[in-house]
Amino acid sequence: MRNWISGAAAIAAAALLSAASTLPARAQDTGPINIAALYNLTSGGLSSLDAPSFNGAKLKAKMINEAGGLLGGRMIELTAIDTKNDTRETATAAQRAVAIPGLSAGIGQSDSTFALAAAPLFQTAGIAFVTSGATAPDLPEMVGDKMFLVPFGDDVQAHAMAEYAYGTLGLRNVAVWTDNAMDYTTGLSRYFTERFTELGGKVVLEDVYMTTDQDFSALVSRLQSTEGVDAIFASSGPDTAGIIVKQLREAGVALPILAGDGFDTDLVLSVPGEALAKDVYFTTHAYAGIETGPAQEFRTAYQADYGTPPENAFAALGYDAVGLVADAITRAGTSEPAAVAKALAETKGFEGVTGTIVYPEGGRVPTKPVAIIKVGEGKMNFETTVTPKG
Amino acid sequence: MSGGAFLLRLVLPIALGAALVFAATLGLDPYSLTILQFVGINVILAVSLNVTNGFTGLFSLGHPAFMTIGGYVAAILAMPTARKTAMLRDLPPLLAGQEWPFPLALAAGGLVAALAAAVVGIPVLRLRGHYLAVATLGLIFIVQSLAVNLPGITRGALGLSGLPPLTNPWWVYLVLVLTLLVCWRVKHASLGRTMLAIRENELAAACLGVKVARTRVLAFALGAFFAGVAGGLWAHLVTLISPSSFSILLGFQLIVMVVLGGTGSIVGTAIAAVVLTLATEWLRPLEEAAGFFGASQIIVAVGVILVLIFRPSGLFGTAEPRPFAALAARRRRRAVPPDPVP
Amino acid sequence: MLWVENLDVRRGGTHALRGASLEVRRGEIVALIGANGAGKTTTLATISGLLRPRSGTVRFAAEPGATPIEITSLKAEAVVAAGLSHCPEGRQIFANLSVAENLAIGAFLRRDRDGIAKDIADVHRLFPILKERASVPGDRLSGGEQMMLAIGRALMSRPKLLLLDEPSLGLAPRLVEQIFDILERIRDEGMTVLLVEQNAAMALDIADRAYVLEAGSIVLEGTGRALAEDPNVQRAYLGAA
Amino acid sequence: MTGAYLLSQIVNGLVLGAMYALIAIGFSMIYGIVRLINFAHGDIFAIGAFAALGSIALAGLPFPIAVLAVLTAGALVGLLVERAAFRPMRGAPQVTGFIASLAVAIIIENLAVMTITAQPRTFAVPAWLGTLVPLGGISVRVVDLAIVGLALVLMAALVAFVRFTRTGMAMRATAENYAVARLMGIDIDRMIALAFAIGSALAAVAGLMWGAKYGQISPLMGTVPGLKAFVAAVIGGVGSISGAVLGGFVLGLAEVLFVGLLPSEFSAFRNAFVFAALILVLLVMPNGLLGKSAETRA
Repeated sequence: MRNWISGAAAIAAAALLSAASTLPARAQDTGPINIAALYNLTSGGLSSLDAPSFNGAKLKAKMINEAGGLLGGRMIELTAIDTKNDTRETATAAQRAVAIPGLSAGIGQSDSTFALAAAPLFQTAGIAFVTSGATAPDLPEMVGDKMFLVPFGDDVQAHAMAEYAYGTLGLRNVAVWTDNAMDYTTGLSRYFTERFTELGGKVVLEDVYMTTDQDFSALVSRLQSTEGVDAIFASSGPDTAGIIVKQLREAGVALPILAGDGFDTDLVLSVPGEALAKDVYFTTHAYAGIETGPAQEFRTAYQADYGTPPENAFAALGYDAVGLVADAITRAGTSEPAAVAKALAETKGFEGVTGTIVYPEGGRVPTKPVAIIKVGEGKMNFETTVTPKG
Repeated sequence: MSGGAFLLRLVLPIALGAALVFAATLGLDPYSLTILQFVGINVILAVSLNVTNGFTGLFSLGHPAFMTIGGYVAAILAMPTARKTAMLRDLPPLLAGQEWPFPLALAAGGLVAALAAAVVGIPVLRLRGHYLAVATLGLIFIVQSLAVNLPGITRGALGLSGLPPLTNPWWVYLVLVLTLLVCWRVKHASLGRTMLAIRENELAAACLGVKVARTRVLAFALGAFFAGVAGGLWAHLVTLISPSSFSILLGFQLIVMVVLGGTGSIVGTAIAAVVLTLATEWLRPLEEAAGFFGASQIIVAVGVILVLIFRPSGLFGTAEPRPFAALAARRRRRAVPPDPVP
Repeated sequence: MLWVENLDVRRGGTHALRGASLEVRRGEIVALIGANGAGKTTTLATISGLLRPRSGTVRFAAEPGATPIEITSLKAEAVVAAGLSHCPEGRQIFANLSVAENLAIGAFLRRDRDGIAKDIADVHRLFPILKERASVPGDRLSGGEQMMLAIGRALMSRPKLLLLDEPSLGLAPRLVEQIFDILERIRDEGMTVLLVEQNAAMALDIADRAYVLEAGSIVLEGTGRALAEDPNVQRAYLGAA
Repeated sequence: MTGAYLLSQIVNGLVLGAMYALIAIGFSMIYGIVRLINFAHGDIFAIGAFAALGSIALAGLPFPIAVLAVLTAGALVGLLVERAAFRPMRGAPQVTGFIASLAVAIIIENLAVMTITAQPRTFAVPAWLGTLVPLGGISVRVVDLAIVGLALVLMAALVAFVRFTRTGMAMRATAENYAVARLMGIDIDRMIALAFAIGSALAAVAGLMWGAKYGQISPLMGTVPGLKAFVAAVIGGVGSISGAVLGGFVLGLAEVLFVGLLPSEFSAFRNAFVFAALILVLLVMPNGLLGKSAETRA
C-alpha cells in the first residue's frame, strides 16, 4: 500500500513533466534556431558571474536576430534554464535542454564543476556544449569531442602572467593567495606556481581563503610579517577581487598585485577607489583596453541594454559563446547539431570580442593571445599581449 | 500471519510499484525519468530525516553532511581503478585498488555516514532543542571544508566528475522501498514507540527506563545511513559530486518536507517530498517564460509560509492518513503476544 | 461587581467549563473551591482574558454604581486596565527581574509616579521582607516570599478586584496562615478578592461567600460558614469521614 | 611573530567581532522573546547595507544621518517581516518559525536577485574613514575605530534601555512568560515587534559598517556573517544580550587569530573552525558563556 506513493508519483510526474517539457515541435530547418543557455542565475554563489555572462549571450542573440538572423532569416531562440548553483539542477537542466527538438548547441556556465555536470549529457546526446566561462584546460579531455571552451585555458593565462611577472616585471619572490572554494582559482594558482618556479622564481608564501570570505585582515597581516615578498599573485574570482586590492592597499601593502581574468571587473577600480587601485596587473581576454571595433560595439550595446557597463569578463565571454555558435551554424549551413559540432571543431579564426578563436587540430580549447592589463590612475590600461611559450 | 494477507499487504504493493517503475522506464523521456529518480531520492531523504526529526523531536539539519560523506565514499569505492589513478593520483593505495559493485559501495557510503553520525551524535545528542540544529549545521560546514581542502581524496573544489552512471530507477526504487519498510517498522515497533515517547516527554521516558541517549544516537545514525546511501545514488545519477553538491539549502528543503508532511508521519512526509520536488520543477517553465528567474522559489516559499499559518501541524500531523493508519493499527494488534495458555 | 454567566470553555480537547456562573460583590472574599481539574483555574483565566469562552459573559463594574461593562472578549491587557488583577497559580514571579522590578512591572499600565511610590510603600508595609530583598532576583526568593511578591505585584496595578489562584500551593502551614491573614487585612482595607483554593477549609474560613465547582459547573453556593457546615462539602472537600 | 603582528590581528578580530556582535544581538533578542531562530536575520543585515548605499550614494545623506536612516530602514523591515510571517504562527512549535524564517530569507534573496541582481556593488565612503591613525605601535583606520566605537555606543544604549526603562523591563518580562506578562497589562505583540525592530535595526547598521569597511556589498552577503553571528549568539548564550556581545567579540577574535596564528594551510578551514568551536562550546557549556538555562521554558 505504501507504494501508492511511488505509483501516484510516477503518474503525477509523467503528467506534470510532459506538460512542462513539451515544446511545440517545429520543422527542423525552417523554424527558429534553438540554443540552450544554462546559467546559475539564482541561489547565490556563481550568479554574479553567470548573470552577466547570460546577459552577454542574450545581447548577442538579439543583435544577430535584429541583423536578420542566420541561415537566411532564421531567428536564434535562446532557451535559458536556471541551474540554481546546484549541480543536480545543472544535470537535469542539461537533460531538459537536449530534449528540446532540434537543439543546435548548448552554452553557459562559468565554473568547471558545473560545466562538468552539464556537458557529459550534451556529449551523450551528440550536441555541442560551449562553455562561456569555465577554464579548466582539461575539460574537453574529461568530457569528449562535443565540449568546447570560449576562453583560453587557465594554464595559458597563468603561464602568461608568470612569464610577464618574471620577465617584464622582474619579480622573483611572490606570495600566492588562492580561493580554495573554486576550481578556477585553485587551477590558476597551480599553473602560475608551476611556470613561475620553472622560470626560476620562488613562491615564498601560500595562503588560502574561501569565496565567501570578506575579511582578509589575517592574511594581510601574515603577508606583512613575511620577509622578502616582491609581489602577490591573487587567484580570485570577481567577487573578492576589489576587496583584496582594497584591504592590501589600505593596510599599506604597496607590492604589485598579479591576478587572472577574475580581476577583470570594475570592482577592482571602484572598491579600493582611484587612489588605491594601482600597481595591479591581471591577465584577461583581448578586448580589454581596446576602444574600437567589436569590443567597443559590445560595450556600447551592453550599456544600452542593461544600463551598466559589462560587470566582468564573463559578460564578453557569454557574448562570444553565442557568436561562436552562430559562426559555426553559418559555416555548417544547417542548424543540425552534429554538423554544428563539426563546424565548431573546425573554427579557425572567429573574431570575437575576447580575441580571435582558433581551435588547434584535435583541440577544443582556443589558443588566444592573452592581454595584460595594468590598473592605475583610475582606469585599466592595456599593457601588452602575451602568447605564452610554456 | 497468513501467507495470503502477507502477500496482499506487502508483496502486492511492492510489485505494483515495480510495475509502475517498469512502465516509467519504458514510457518516460530521460529528463522525466531523472526527475522521477530525484523525487525518489528526496522521499528517501525526507522520510529518513523524519526518523530523527519526527520520531524523537530532535531537529537535525545534518543530512547534507551525511550525503556528502556517503556520496564521496560510494563514488571513490565504485570508481573504476583506471579512472581513479587518472583522477586521484594521491589516493592512498588501499583505496586506489578498490572497485566495488555499486550496491556494496552504496551500503559502505551509508555505513560511513552512520558512523560519522554516531561519532558526532554521542556528544551532541545530550543537548536539546535547537542545539542539535546548530551542531548539525556546523557539521555541514566542517564536512564541506574537508571536501574542499583534502584534494588528495576528493579532488578539491572541482569534485569527482565523470562517475559511471550507475544509478537507475530500479536502484532508487529498491532503496526507497527499503527506507519506507525500515522507517515504517521502526515507527511501529517498540523502538519507534520509544522514540515517540522521548519526543513527547523526555523525563517520563527516562523514568520508564528508556535509554534516551542511546535511542537518540540510534535514530540519528539510522537517518544518516539512508542519507549516505541517498548521497551515493545522487552522485551516480548526476555523475558528479563536489563539495558544494549538498548545501544547507538542501537541508532546509528536507526539513520543510518533514514539517509540511507532518513531523512523524511517514506517508505525509513522502507526499510532501513528492509534491515539493515536482512543484519546483513544474514552476520552472513559468519563470523561464516570464524571464523572472527566482520566481519559482519565491512562490514555493510563500506557499510554505501559508501552509505553516493555516495548517501548522503539517498535512497529517503524527498520524498516518486513514488507509495507512488502519494498516498500522492492525499491525500493532498483531504485535501483542497472545495470552499464555494456563 | 463581577458577574460571570454561563461560561463555557474548552481547553485543548477537554470541556473545562460547562455553563459556570458566579457573582462577586464589592468588599467580599469569595472562594471558589473544587477538586483538581474542576475548572477553577480556567474560570480565573477566562475572567482575566487569558482564555476565550465559547459562550457566556463576564461583566464587571469597577466603581460602585457604575454600569457594568462586558469584559468577556477583552484581551488580558485590557482587563488589567479595567481594574482586575489576576495573581496566577504557582506565583509565576519573573525570575530574571529583581523583587523591585517585579513590583514595578505590576504597575506597568500606570503613569502616576507618586501613586506608584505610595503603593510600593504599602506593599512593603504588608510584606516587609520584600523591602529587605528589593534588589534580589525573583528566583532567589523562598516559596513564601515569592507568594508575597506575587500578591504585592498583583496589587500594584491598583485593582478593584483581585483574582487569586491557589495561594497556599506548596507553602508551609504557618506561611499559609500568614498569607490568609493578609488577605483578610486587604479585604478590610476595601479590596475585593476572588480566591481559588484547594485548601477548602482555610478558604471557607475566611470567605464571605463561596462556590463549589465540580466538572466545570457550579454545584453549590453559600456563605463560607454555611458551606463549611454542609455535609457534602465536608465529605468531599474537608476530609470529614 | 612580533608584538605588532599580534596586536594588529587582535584589532582585526575586535572589528570583525563588533559587527558579529551587532548582528548576534538581534538573533539573541528575537530568540529570547519568541524562541525563534531567525534565519532571515542575515538578509536584514544585507538590506541594511543596501539602505546605506542608497542613502549615502543615491540620496547623498551625510554619514551620521545615513546611520539613522539605516537604523530606521532595518527596524521597518524587521517589523514588516514579523507582522507578515511570524505573528500569524505565534504559539506554533519552534521548528515552524525556523522554517518560516528560512522561507522569508529565500523570498528576500530571490527578490533581491530579481530586482538588483546578485552583482556585488561598490560601497564608496568618505575618504576620512580610510585615514590611518597610529595606535600603540600599529596603524588603525578611522573606519575600524568608528565601527568599534559606534557598536559599543549602540550596545551600551541597548543594555541601558533593556535594564532601566519601563519598556525594557516589560520586554524582559515578556521574554520570560507571555501569560503573566499579559496579566501585568503588557501588550506582548508590541514587545515582540519591538524586539524585531531593535534587532533588525542593529543588524542593518552592521550592514552599513560592513559596507564601509570592505567597500563592497552584495544582496547575498548576509548568509555567512548571519550564520556566524548566530554562532556568536549561541556561544554567548542565546537570549542574553550581553552574551551576544561577548560571543560576537570572542568569535571575531577567535576567527582572526585562528587564521592569523596557525600556518597558512589552515586558513581555508576558517569556517570549519568556527563551527567546530561552536560544537565544543556547546558541549562544555550548553547554555553558552552567559546564558541561563535556555530550556527551562518550552
